[in-house]
Amino acid sequence: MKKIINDPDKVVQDMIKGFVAAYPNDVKQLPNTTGIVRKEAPFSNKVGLVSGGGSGHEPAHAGYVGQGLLDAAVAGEVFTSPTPDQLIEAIKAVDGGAGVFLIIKNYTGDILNFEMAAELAEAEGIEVDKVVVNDDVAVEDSSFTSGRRGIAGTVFVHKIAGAKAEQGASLQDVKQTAQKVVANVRSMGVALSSCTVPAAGKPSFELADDEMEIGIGIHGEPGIERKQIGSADDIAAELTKKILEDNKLTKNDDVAVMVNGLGSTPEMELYIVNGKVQELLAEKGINVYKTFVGEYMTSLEMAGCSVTFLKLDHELKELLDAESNAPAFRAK
Amino acid sequence: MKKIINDPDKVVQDMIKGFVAAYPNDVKQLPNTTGIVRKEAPFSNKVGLVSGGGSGHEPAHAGYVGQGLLDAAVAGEVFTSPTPDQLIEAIKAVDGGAGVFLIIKNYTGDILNFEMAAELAEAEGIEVDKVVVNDDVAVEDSSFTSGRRGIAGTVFVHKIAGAKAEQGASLQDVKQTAQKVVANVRSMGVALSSCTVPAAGKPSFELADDEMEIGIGIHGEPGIERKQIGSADDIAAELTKKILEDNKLTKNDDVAVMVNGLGSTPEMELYIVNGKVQELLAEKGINVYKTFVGEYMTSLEMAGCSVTFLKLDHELKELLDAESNAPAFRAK
Amino acid sequence: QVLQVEQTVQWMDKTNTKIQENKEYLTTLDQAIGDGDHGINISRGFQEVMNKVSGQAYEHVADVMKDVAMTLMSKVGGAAGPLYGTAFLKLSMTFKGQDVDYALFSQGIEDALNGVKQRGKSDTGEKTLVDVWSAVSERLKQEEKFDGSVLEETARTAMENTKDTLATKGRAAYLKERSIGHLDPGSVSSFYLFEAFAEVINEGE
Amino acid sequence: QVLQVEQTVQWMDKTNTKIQENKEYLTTLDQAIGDGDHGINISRGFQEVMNKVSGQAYEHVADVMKDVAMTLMSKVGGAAGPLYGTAFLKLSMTFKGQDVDYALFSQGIEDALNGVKQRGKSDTGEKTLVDVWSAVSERLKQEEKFDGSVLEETARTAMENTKDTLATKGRAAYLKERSIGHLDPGSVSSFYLFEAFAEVINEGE
Ligand SMILES: Nc1ncnc2c1ncn2[C@@H]1O[C@H](COP(=O)(O)OP(=O)(O)O)[C@@H](O)[C@H]1O
Ligand SMILES: Nc1ncnc2c1ncn2[C@@H]1O[C@H](COP(=O)(O)OP(=O)(O)O)[C@@H](O)[C@H]1O
Ligand SMILES: [Mg+2]
Ligand SMILES: [Mg+2]
Ligand SMILES: [Mg+2]
Ligand SMILES: [Mg+2]
Repeated sequence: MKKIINDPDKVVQDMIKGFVAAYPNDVKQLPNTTGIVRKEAPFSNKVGLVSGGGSGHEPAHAGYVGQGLLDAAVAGEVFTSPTPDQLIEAIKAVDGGAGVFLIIKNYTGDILNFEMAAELAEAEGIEVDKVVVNDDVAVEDSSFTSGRRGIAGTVFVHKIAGAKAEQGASLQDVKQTAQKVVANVRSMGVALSSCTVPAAGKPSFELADDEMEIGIGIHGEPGIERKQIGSADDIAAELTKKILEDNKLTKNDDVAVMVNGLGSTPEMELYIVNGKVQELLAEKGINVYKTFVGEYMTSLEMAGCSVTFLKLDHELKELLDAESNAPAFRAK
Repeated sequence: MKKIINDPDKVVQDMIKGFVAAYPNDVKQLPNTTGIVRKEAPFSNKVGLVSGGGSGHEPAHAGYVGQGLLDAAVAGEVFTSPTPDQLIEAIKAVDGGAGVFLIIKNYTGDILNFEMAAELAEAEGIEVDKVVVNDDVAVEDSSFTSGRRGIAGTVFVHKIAGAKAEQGASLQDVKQTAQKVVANVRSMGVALSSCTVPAAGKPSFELADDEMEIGIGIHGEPGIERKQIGSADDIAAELTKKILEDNKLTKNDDVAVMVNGLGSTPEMELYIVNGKVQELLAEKGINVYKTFVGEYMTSLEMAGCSVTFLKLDHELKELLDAESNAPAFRAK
Repeated sequence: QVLQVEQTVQWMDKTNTKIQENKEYLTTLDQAIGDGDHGINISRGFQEVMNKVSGQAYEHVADVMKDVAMTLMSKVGGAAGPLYGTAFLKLSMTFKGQDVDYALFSQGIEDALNGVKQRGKSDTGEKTLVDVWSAVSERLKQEEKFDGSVLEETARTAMENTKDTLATKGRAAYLKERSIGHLDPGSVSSFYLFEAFAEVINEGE
Repeated sequence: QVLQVEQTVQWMDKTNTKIQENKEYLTTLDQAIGDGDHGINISRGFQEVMNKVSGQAYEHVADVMKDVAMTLMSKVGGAAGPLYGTAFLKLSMTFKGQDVDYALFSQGIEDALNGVKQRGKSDTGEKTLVDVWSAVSERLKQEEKFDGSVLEETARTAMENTKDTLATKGRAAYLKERSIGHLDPGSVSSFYLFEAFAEVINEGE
């Protein structure tokens, strides 16, 4: 394991310290937690937005704390949901009287911990509501299982729910908009190499020199299929096809596209993938309203990428374009 | 070699295609070149800014094309300076009558190709001036050799010269400001693993499992010393010390800090390094005005990071803060 | 036969030892069909449990269980944190203020099982730690007094059976058919818990 | 003894063949003390040179040289592109409109050498391709007629000598003492150029 760290058991703590040190005028650390909160929070009569999850997905989640985005992000240990006692502190810290909205990725751990925190919050008289993001089409959507995973599409939920809340919308309206994003966002990823959880000290899985894992999860959970690594065009085509099949996008639909790097894949390769994705969408007559290429939801040093399409209506476009100012997402 | 590409000999072409496809409203590709230019360029009576260099440093350089930053960036083959015929096209495309300013990193190849392009431009009656960035303190500054390499500090030159030009400053004034940045910016990096040039197909160098290379170049050029990998704190301390020795920063100086990922190092680790860097600066009474943590000047999939300090005066602060809108650098 | 406070602390201590010893093994199991953090999380949690409960003076078994619950809840995270937290919270609630004889222990495990099922929206046979807890609970109801060997045996068999089970809950469910052939990490950590309990009981005889 | 257009094209063709064959070797040399692209760059350049000049009807040697220069300048990039481009541009300028006999060839190489030195702000002994060009130029001035073996020998020795030279220009200069013990990649590609020239001359005899 080659990492620039001090102690595998302290990576989250050290990261949070370095994060706050980078943006001391914009954010603060919640005492005794690994929660990051906007410096001026809570904002009275604004719905407070809280997201979070395991660490190792940077810039998610703290990188999305800022004006027009999240009010707080709570970091768990690497790939491990944060705990209810941490989450409740964040909820309290961003409660400005209009309620608090939780953005949760669909993993058992995240749901359980956020739910328990929500129960604690309600016991303290804070109104709380939530959305569960499940954009990964690699996993079948079934009511008999835990359902689909939440991956890079979560970033669009942050942005759009964040913009809605910033406009002063009610908790109910923020929820409705967030649900609309969830209903319209689909993603899928591919890995070329594994990540290594610092405290585990060894790669989460092994891929042969010519292999890739299609449908990889952002915690290194296995995907749909392991097969010989294809060209960028083939990979782009496979991910695009799978997503379109599921999302049922048709001619003249407007979409936002995200080509997200999982960690060690150079931006050069993300743009190569984007080239093909855009070509395929153009062939289908789907209009790309806006494109995001970069590292938005990573998996430590995993090599690979994910592709996300979000179908947009007028409201979502406006909110996607709205001004925001967080380290990992500045729009104007 | 595991990469998401189509053809090792076409990575730059494919990347440029994907880049333009991502931002079709903001940039255009110069016909038959790998140059990226602001959509509305040239801007009359604004100094045109051109940067560029080998590919493989993404988001540099095309990611810095935008309002308040570069007017054009020309991409060479991987780690290979672009050629004069490409550069001259970019120069012509951004010449709005106030002259064109070139930002060059101090490598023989870059200097020769840019110089030849400048000669061609002057032959066509376009006023051209330039700055050469040489921020890497790993390399001794000697007039008998080619001198110091230009690395991540170049991003600050882009931003600040870009802001100056956007304000309508003259070519002479843009140059003066750019030179001030160059005189005050110092960087140094460390690698934990090599990168692989796509067309070479094998890693540029080998590091043992417990080794790091201090003072690495962004093209994988060897550094000062190869030694056992240290803790994040040790690495941060070593880089900080080397830079401070050279930059002669003292108590109450104001600086901008950049902790730059070289490719595959997770952002988590960059923040861990930043934590220690900030602590060390605080101990010395040096004021950190603004911090940038992320991937700004990479070296394909190299693992490692660099640290940059830029000493700021009033003018540089203002220009660093000025509004900008490029994919890899949005400020407001 | 009444479970003593001292025995309860011993139980946690033995559980912790087993988990620390098998931290890497648990992580390897979770790498195969999950995200590779179970060993790390659960070992961090039980280490904190021991930091909390060892050397403290408790009046009732329920008080130990409560501290265990709160510690796991706030130190483990992921799926295992709330689930183990809930289990111990239920034990503490059922045991509250009382001596823990066989019947009450059996009741406590049943309540814990139900709590976990409810939290996790899961049932027996989904390749989760519920499989081990429900096997143990069933068995406790069939017997009339503590028998370490029987308990250990029951937990072990249930744990081993998760290998051939298709996962429908937890991260392993994403793997569908490919989840077959791998042990469920949470079931293995739960096995250690009951194995430790069996050892405490055997020693007490 | 006058260099023919056909020979000149052959010269480029043979150079290209050698460079294509040794593309990986050149890249490996550049990986050791540079950035690992010399083989890639120079092979791309000479491939384009052949695409350009082969099958074309040229009147003068100088016209071939001009096309070679422009192609290398616009297809190679890096340090080698402008340097080789300059060298061939100088050759073309010196040869312009004339028959290239021994004296003119020798003059052309000297002019090319000076052009490269000026472009690269470099001199003999700095572990760059200047070392090979200057050795060849010196030798040409000493002799009076083309001798393939002598030229090949001269270029080879100069190329091999770069191994023990300390680099003070180009990327290898960053390595300081550590640059010693490695051949300079640009000198090796220049050696192929003169080796190819020597072969053309030998065949012509
Ligand atoms: N819905 C559920 N109900 C009961 N147990 C579950 C459920 N989901 C997961 N588990 C248990 O949790 C274990 C995984 O724990 P852990 O690795 O700590 O959490 P995470 O999956 O969040 O990384 C699984 O092996 C399984 O036994
Ligand atoms: N200043 C210089 N003068 C003459 N030759 C040089 C100079 N700098 C570099 N070279 C030559 O260029 C070669 C490197 O070429 P190449 O790898 O294509 O360029 P780059 O260093 O830009 O990657 C070196 O081996 C050396 O022979
Ligand atoms: Mg986990
Ligand atoms: Mg190069
Ligand atoms: Mg897990
Ligand atoms: Mg080179």
